[in-house]
Amino acid sequence: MFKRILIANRGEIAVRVIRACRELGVETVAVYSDADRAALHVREADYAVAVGPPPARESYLNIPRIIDAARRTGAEAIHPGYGFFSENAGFAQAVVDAGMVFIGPRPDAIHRMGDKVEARKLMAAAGVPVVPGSPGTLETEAEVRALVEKIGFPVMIKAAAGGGGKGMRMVEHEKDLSSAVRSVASEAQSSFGDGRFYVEKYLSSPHHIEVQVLADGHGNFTHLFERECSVQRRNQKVVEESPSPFVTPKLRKAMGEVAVRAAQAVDYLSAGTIEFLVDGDRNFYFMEMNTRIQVEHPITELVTGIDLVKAQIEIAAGGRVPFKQSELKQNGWAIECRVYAEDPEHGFVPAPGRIDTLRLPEGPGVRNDCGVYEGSEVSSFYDPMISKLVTWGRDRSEAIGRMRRALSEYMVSGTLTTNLNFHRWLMDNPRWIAGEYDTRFINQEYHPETMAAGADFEQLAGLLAAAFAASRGNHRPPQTPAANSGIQRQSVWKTLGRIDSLRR
Amino acid sequence: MFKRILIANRGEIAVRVIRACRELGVETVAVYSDADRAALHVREADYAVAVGPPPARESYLNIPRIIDAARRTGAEAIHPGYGFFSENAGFAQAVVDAGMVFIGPRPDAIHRMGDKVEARKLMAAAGVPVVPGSPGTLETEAEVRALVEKIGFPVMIKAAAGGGGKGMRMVEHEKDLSSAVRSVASEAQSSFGDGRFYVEKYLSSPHHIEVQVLADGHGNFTHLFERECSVQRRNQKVVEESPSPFVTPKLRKAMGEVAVRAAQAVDYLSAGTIEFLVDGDRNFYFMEMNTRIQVEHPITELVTGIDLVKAQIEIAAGGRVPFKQSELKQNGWAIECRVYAEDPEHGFVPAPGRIDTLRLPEGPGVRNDCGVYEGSEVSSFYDPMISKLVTWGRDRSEAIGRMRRALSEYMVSGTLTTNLNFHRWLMDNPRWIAGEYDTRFINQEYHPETMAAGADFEQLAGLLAAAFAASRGNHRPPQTPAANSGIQRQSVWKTLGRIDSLRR
Amino acid sequence: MRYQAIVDGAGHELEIEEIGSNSYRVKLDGRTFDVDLRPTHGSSFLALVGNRTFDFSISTEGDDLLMISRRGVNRVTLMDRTRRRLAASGERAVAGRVELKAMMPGRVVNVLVKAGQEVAADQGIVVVEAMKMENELKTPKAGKVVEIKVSVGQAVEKGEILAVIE
Amino acid sequence: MRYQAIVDGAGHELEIEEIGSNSYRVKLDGRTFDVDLRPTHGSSFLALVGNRTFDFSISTEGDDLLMISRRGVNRVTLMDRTRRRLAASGERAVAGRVELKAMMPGRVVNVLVKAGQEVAADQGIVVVEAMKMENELKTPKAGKVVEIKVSVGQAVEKGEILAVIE
Repeated sequence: MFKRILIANRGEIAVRVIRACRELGVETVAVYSDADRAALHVREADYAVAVGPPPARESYLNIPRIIDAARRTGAEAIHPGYGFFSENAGFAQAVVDAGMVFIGPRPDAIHRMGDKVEARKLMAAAGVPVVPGSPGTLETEAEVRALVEKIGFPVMIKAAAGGGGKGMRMVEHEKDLSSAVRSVASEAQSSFGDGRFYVEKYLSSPHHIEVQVLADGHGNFTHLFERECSVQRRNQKVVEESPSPFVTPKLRKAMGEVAVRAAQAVDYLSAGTIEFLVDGDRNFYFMEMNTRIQVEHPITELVTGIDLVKAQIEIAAGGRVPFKQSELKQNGWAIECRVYAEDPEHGFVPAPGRIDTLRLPEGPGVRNDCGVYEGSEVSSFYDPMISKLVTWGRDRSEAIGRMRRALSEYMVSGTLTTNLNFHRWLMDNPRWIAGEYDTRFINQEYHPETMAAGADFEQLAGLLAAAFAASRGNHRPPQTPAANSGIQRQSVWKTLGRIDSLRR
Repeated sequence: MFKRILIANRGEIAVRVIRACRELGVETVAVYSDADRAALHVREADYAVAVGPPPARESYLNIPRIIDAARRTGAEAIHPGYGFFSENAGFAQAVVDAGMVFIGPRPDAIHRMGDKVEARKLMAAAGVPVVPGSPGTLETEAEVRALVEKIGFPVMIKAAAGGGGKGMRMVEHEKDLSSAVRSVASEAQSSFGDGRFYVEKYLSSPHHIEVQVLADGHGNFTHLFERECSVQRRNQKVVEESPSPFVTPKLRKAMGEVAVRAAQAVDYLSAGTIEFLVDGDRNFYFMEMNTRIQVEHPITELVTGIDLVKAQIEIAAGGRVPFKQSELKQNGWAIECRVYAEDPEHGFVPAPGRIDTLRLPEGPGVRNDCGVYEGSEVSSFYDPMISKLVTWGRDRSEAIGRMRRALSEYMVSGTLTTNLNFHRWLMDNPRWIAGEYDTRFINQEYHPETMAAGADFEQLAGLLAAAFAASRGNHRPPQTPAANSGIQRQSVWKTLGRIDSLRR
Repeated sequence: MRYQAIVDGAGHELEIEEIGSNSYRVKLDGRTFDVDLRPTHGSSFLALVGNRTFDFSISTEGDDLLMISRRGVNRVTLMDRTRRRLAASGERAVAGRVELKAMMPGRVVNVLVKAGQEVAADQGIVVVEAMKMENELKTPKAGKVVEIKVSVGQAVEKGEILAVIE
Repeated sequence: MRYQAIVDGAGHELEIEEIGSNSYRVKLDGRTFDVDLRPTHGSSFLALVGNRTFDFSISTEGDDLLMISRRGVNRVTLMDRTRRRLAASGERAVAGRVELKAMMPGRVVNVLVKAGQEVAADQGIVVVEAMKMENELKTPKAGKVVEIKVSVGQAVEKGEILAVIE
């Protein structure tokens, strides 16, 4: 096993990897931009190295600085997390060239799966079904129009180098085509440094279902069943569950086998995910492979009992997949709600800011992977995730009940806006509760403008009294809540000041 | 199902029951003493009723006030938690007499198991093995001496009405007998209002192992396997695990069957626990039955997937045990560390106080059932528990690794002292790691006076700089940690004050 | 103290009297409630109204208070009489005028129109990048661009006015 | 600023200089370290010494600072020269004298000896009840009871002297 690992990431996934390392007795090195000097992942690590100014391209995406940080701290391996360098074959190669271990697939597999157009071709050749669309990349709006005339609206325009829901636009009407092509090409260039894009048929009522795979260097290729990721806004996942209520045992078996075949086709190593689109008739098509750990990996961990990040590290150190395919079962049900600093009432736009009060859910069946702490900032430089709230239950109904309960305990206040109310709405939505939804779900069902918060007279009286007291500054925290105990809270800082004055 | 339940308890168990209710869609009523007006269980409940001054006997143990609170708020059932009224047949009967449901066993079963001497007789008659000792209660030191001459030292002197590790003393040497008899008789009188006590042979190297049972009103009596509770200080449990590393499959089967037989002997209803002493040769003896939910129930929940508190509520509402015995398996391994405000370096004496900073562990495989929040007070009026930290792993080794990691994330500062360092020591102890321990473990292995914290030069430099800065009051919280982001943290209270001044 | 309270857009007549160190008498639209209020953690309050408990965290947005509870978020504006008059007379004068505001902090990466230009409903006006996503802000209604207040490369704050269309 | 620092009973020569708003130069027993220090949450600090991170929560006990970290608790006393001299001359004068202190807040339920009485090592002196547990406090060494400072029924604070034995 490694003695020390550098984590080339930030936020909750950096903390997640640090936790896995600590459980394995491995020391951790955090890297941080100037905006993250006191971020949670720095607090949790054993070592920390500054790698540059806040913009990611100058810090978290600066290859020489990251490699140098690993060298200076004696790290033997680098875990990329998700995002940033996680699917960058050049970085993976640079790590290997520096004599260190990249915790993830071999650079070649990243490269082949990273070009979405090449990946489509490769998968088709391996007998994996793919979505109808352009055989290769397109370059002009005219080419797109020509293809669309053949396959018809709706279509998805996707960056060839994209992934993770970024650099893509769905177009239903001719009038939106220009703006979508412009956006994707521009986003692809600025985000991935590669302006090429391609076009796929947008399936009528698709489910976004993915299969987790895990492979080692000893010829073991396994899958850990599916995740249902159809609850999406802005083409990005926001709630996931495992198992999928839409997947039948027969479909599960078929998708698992195809996923393993896809992983074998690129001689895959470590954890990865095959994303499929599944239509209303349960036909499934390869969409892309994510050659990294994914945001939503915890639901698979809760249902299978396997720690995927620890498995990644052990496999990178030469170990084996820690189970046989035949031993693995789906036990119970898990749901993940991604808690973001974003505003669901205004198109889910990011709404970062400072966190003044943070109250996190706990108790049975609740896992919360958090990347922030009270008093910290959700920075506009990075992904506005606050935490991933995951619940487990013996069945879907218990998992939903626990999520509803956990959401009721979760409170965030400050200059940011959160999507907690969206999740609360979802957990009470009849179609969600029935498990009858596809990727169109949020667009069809979520109408925040028609929803009133609603408060009865007693609640109103309580909140107006609190608002009144707060606006008069009557109660300045921190104060003792146990006012009746007769013990007055005294600031530790005041005490410390007094001690010091005695000393001088 | 009930519409509304009153929880006649406080602290983490009251919060635990509120969580179960909320997951079931049941409204909750908290009761609180004057010391608990802003306690966590009050914050989490839907309704709250004041029941008296801080001393428990005047509030949480005041039957008319509790019953009246339930009546006034329209509660249909009362959950007693553990401690307080949980094993008080008189209270259970008062609840029934008031036309409400007591969530627990029938008063008769509480009564028969509550008298430890009668319970011993009852179990012996049912063919359950019991520890050698006095056939009935004793009253004088002379009687004790006469019995000890027959069965020999060491002996346990126990309050007949005791339980939960309270009201008992182990005596190894003749010289300690007087003081022990005096303490037990006095404690029994003051804590349980019943000064009777009895004497049992203290087994040479006993394990304290208990079996969880669950029974409904439809004739289903089941068990949920064992918990190993041998890590004890002051005769009270502090760390538990399930499964027990000491229990063989054969012993597990035998103890499970005997536990079910014991529950059937008192026509048991709801969740309960049969506590056994197991000697080095794996002979097991009935010690007592706890006719309530226990502190350490979460480890059984994590290993079996069953929510015991929800099962209690469902059974009280007429439901059934939510599984068949044959369906139930032990899946993985769970460990619980009880985090107390106590001082392990000074005989584990309670060390309550105010919590200034509270940083709780999160992430994979971690469950923390907490009864306090930052800024709140661990009151000297009640049990000094802060939380129950529980980890799950695929095997014992993973569960220990996660506990070690979770403990490293857990920080509490303030005027209290915690036993977190004791738990950290335990998770690194070779005998614990090997699973080779019995109830003598802490006395034999834990020598805090010989343990130095140890700090290298860099750590010393860091902590002295922090101490220096703190003592000069250079950094007054709250401040923004993201000082480089250019955004100055401004107190919300200051802002609120300014808004108000504009208004007036 | 008498107030006009606006909660989630609905107006309420409010009278509040402090009757003890943690107690308030609240007269709300003619009904009276006694509220026991305790600060707990951070900017949070626990309110007891009769036997009901309400746990609020409070934050501010402009002159509004956001009351965050397990039941959701309520937006509260408290106004005394002077203030209420001001609000009543000052608003709605800008009907027919559209202020395009930044929904999030970010950077302007493109300005698609010029001042003086006629635009159609749904036409893209400004592109703002935040969190690596580019967001094309469109005008909800047709009209004439009165003013473009930002330029390419400029950082913008949440709520900042980017363009005005009439 | 020069200090004598006592960390967990061991003395260290300490010189600290503030070299920036979050930076300190620490000279510790002749070795020099640059420490970058940030307040985080509550009474916590994140310290970076070279590339190593240390996360401390701080509380006080009397004149001592308790530095709580993931590695455990360290007790720190900082003293300037005057104070050090005072401490050096004032202590150890009470050797041979035992002050029996309350380990926790509680209530005295029994006093087992009288002032003037000779007591054996390990003999019970006072019984204190806290959290429903009765704790018999014993004298670690034989001697004579000089003073009993409490009486039955009295509430005692943590650290309060209950009896003195010489």
